[in-house]
Amino acid sequence: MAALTIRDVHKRFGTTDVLKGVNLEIDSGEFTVIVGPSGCGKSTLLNIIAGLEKPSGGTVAIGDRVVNNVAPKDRDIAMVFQSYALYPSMTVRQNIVFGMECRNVPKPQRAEALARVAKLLQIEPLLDRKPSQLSGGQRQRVAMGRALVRDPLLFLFDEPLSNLDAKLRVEMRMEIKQLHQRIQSTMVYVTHDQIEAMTMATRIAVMHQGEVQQFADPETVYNRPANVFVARFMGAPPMNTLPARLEAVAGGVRAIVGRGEAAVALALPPAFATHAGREVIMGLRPECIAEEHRRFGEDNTGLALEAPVEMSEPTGAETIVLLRIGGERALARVSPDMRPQPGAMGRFSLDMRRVCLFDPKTEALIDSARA
Amino acid sequence: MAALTIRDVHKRFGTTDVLKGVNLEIDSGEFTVIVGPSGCGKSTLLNIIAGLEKPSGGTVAIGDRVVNNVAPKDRDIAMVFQSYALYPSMTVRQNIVFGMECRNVPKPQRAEALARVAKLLQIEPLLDRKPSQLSGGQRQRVAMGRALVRDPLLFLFDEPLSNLDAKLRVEMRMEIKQLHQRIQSTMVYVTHDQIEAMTMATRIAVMHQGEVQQFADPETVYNRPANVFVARFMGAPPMNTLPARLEAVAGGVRAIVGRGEAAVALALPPAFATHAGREVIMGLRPECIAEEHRRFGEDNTGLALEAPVEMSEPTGAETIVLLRIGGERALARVSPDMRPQPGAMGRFSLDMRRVCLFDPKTEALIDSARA
Amino acid sequence: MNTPPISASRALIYAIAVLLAIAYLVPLAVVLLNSVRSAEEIAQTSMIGWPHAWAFGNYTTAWSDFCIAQTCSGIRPYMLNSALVTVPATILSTALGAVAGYAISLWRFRGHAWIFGLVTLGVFLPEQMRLIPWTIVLRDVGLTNTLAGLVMIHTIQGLSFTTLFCRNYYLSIPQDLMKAARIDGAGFFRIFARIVLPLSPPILIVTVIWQFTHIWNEFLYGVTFTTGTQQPVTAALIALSASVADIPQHGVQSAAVTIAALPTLLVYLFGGRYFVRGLTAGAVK
Amino acid sequence: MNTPPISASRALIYAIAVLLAIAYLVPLAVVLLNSVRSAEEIAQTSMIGWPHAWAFGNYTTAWSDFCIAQTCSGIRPYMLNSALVTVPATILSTALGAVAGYAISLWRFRGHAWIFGLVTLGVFLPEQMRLIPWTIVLRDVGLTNTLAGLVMIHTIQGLSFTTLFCRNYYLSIPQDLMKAARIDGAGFFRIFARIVLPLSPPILIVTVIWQFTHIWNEFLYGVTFTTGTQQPVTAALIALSASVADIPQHGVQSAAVTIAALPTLLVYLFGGRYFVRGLTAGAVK
Repeated sequence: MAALTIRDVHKRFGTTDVLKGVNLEIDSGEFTVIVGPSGCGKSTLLNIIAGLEKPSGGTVAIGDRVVNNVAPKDRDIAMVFQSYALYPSMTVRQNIVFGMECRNVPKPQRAEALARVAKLLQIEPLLDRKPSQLSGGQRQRVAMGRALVRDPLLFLFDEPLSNLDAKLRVEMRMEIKQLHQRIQSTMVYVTHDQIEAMTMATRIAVMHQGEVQQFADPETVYNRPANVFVARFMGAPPMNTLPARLEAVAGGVRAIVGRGEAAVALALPPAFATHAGREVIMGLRPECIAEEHRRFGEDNTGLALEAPVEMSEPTGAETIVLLRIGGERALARVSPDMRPQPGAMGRFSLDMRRVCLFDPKTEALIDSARA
Repeated sequence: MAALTIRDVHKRFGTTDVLKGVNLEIDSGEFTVIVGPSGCGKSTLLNIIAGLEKPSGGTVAIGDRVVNNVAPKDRDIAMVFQSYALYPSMTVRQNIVFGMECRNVPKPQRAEALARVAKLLQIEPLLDRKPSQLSGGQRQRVAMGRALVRDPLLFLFDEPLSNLDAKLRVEMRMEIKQLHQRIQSTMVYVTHDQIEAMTMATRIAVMHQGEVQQFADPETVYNRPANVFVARFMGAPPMNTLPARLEAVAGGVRAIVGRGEAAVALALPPAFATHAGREVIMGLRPECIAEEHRRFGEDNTGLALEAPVEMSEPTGAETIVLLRIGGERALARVSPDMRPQPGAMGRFSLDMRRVCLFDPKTEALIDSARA
Repeated sequence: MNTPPISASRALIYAIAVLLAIAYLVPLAVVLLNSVRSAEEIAQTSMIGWPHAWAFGNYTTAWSDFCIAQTCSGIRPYMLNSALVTVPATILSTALGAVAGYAISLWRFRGHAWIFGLVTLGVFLPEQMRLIPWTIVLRDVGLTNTLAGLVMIHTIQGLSFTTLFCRNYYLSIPQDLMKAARIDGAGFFRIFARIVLPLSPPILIVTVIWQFTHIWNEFLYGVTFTTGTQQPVTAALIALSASVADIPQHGVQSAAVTIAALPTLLVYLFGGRYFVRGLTAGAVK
Repeated sequence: MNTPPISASRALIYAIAVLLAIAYLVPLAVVLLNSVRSAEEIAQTSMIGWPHAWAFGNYTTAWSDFCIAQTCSGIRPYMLNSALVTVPATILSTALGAVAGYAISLWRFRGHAWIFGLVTLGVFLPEQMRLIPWTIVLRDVGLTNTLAGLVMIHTIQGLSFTTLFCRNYYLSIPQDLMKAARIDGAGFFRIFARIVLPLSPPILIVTVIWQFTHIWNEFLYGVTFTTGTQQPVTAALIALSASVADIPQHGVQSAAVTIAALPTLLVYLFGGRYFVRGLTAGAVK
């Protein structure tokens, strides 16, 4: 059953089109992450779902009910805000039960729900503190508690982890994911962090300039990005995108990157033979360019390549290498043992199984080897 | 020659000891990164070097001159601030030459220095703009320009990249590093980001609770961390630290992690044989725990281990796996192809060449295989 | 900053400091000293000087014996009048201003900018322009020459400041809090009572101090709309000045002024810090 | 927020809005309407009413013909006096307050908290308490009954507000800017002139508007320290009230009040927005 249906939603502020016809159908129990750079309209979309803003056009339905004219409190939703939005003068306990108080839930039921949530989130020792006495992570947890104390049709999250430091963010990410696995509620989660999207979502909606670019499961988004924007937005460092020409050769097809003497020919998997002769943008993720002798997966030894190195950056766990393929810049992630010197030639191994091809004009995905 | 000598510097605010006797000797031309969590005293130390705060004890010498009683403007330093601290009402041009104006540098010289810096940083098109008309990255660049326009004995950087978004931070990091390679000035750079420290520094000073924990080159800090704090602070995800007992066996030594039935024995390189019989904390980086059959470096196939998986988090480029070794939690970084299911047993390969041993009481480094 | 500023700068800073000290401390000192000098001593020497004999009797005279316009009960009854006007007017104007500021800043109803524009008009309109309208209003509601009439005037006049203060302060309450409360199902008054009001002490202290000080010190309305025993103390002091015009009684006059100023001075001593702090405070830490 | 608030709340919000509108618009309307009604008309009907015949003559009479205390030149010369007091006092008090606020907020010299405490005293001290000291000062410096004397009084009295405003505003200038400037080698005045002052227009507008309005509308000092042709317009209006006590001339009086209020009304119309905005503005975007 669709838990949330968004049909052709538009939003216009003054002369700016913030949302240009968004369509999403989200199933019950899904964990949908809406991800995109700042200004892509993702928070506006969430506010429209919550009823905190009105769409300029289109409909929003929660369950079977169109809610365009329903007040936020009657939409049967709960929301976690980026700023946490805890009521500063209330204790944690009061924060959590405030919604039930407004809805005149009987006291014994309030206490029961509070106890359940406090146990679930392990915030029992914090119940009598004020928000100002909590750390960032604890506030985040209380904000979750305020949402979880009800049993709504829909949980909305507006970048709930972006005010936490890096290490805490990783922990809370895991916890929210485990929480979803336990309670199996429908969740819509907005973030600008592609790692959060990749690790938490059952489906990811990538937004850009007020439009949904791709709406698919994480593996598809990462390995078969719908267009160059998605390819470069998801993953860090971003996917290398090299202009190339496909050329049929005996027994297969190869991609020519660069022109004249600098040109490099890279053998592609046979499946790409159908595109021979086309100009394309070839996408190759940095982790698909590794040191010589790296084995990708069980049996793949990779395609050998010698290329000039421009810079290498050792991070400890690995070394990021900036190299040139046919004159085009590309990033590689190699073993930390390897420290190629700027100016020298380096020897690399390429995982061509994971190449993506994009149309140079529309920037849309043409084909990717790993279907 | 020592460009900066810090001897036994203390700082006390009220009853709080912020710095508890810091000693650093920095050579001319070095790029020193002072790294540590917030509140470790690193910014206070930088302010003391700049003369913006007075130490409660100890001396600061720039070049051969003790500068404890010298005003900031007479210390021959330039500083880049986290907030950029651009003068909001001045154009970029005026911002850059303001220091020379205050020092009554003749106009032709000002213009010359401005032109040099604008070219170096490629900010010529921005010279007539106000800071409010610049993007974050451009402001950062102008702040650099204001420092670079002089030729001081010492450049000070106070978390200059922490207000930039992730992608820009990576770019600027490379640029600053290249800049240092070109101008070869002495730079002291404060950050809380261990990746910046690893990639930029010639030497890293890791600070914690007002004390320098380790002062060494990046490779040493990463591979031979002085203590458990440094081991876990440098690197993300942090180094796994497992309590273990070393046991002599025929032909070498092994580490026993866990007790009773869950205990796991891991063969260590022969060099550790001298520590047989000791209780230790064994440190093993997440990238040293990979999927079965991974080859570490040229010839090392790693130590095989079967371990229960608690959770796995696919990031696209790799999968982070939470597993248990002898009952202790540990993180592994495995190929993105691998998605071990929670609850199942996974097969891993361990790079035991890079194990570190710490004393369980003092938490100081005892030994590391790779000297 | 901990390091010494450049010495020329430092000299200048202290020059400014001393100037300010003189401007604000000397007048206070003159009045306080004169309040304990006898009329003869002031007449013989000058208005500025250290008391030869401490004439504390000036205070008892001013408080309960002195004659003001045929009534010889000192300024005591007028102090009570001032309190009876100031306290209710302060409370009412603050309470209404808080609600108005809350509605304007956080609810953004249609026309909120216009309403707020009208409210700020009250900050600029000269008191004299309002005398005639108030005369009419007081006559029509039958409150001429009553303390209740003054309470009404000060409450409504004060609304412009209290609304302005509260509105500016409430602007710093994040809209996310309002959104969360709306999703939780709270309405206008519940949000005010449970979320906004508990955040308000810093600004309520500012408005209470401001209103108390201004209403207490105000005298134009007092002089214009009340006579005789209905006057607040500031108006009575003017009548006192008139009474002593023939025989200068600077000592008693200074003592009366000091007594009249005492409530606001106490407010300053105990509340001044909170006033300044509240002016720059944001609602949420 | 874009969605409609709950309807009961909405009704209440508009009730508050209408109350405020009445409180601030009605007095203005009464005065404006009376200023174009003839004395006879007002006497025959009431003080509230639409003019039957537009008596614009009230304005010319009030401006240049009416007799105030034996001088029959209308309020024109007094308007000029007010301008000659208000403009210099506004400029001086703002300039000094800016420097003082800068020193207190950004240089944190030893004792800055004490100095600032003294400055805020000026916000609380009743005007009446300052009358005697100012009498002495004016006599000693020979400025009794001069406009220059009023300028001096208003400049020094105004310093407490201007310093308070500027100090609070400058607090939002980040210390990093000061640090950068000190490393660049700039001193007290260069930092003020080149960095702080260019950031100040929002707060300078606030202080100028505040000072102009308050000095223009002030009358106690005007009545006390000046007489006859040296009086500012607010003091003259009181004399006017006295002149017309026998034959009520409400029309002319209303016209005179309107003219006297015109400068502050214009400031409100053109500057009110900036005033409110500047009050909540931070120095650096």
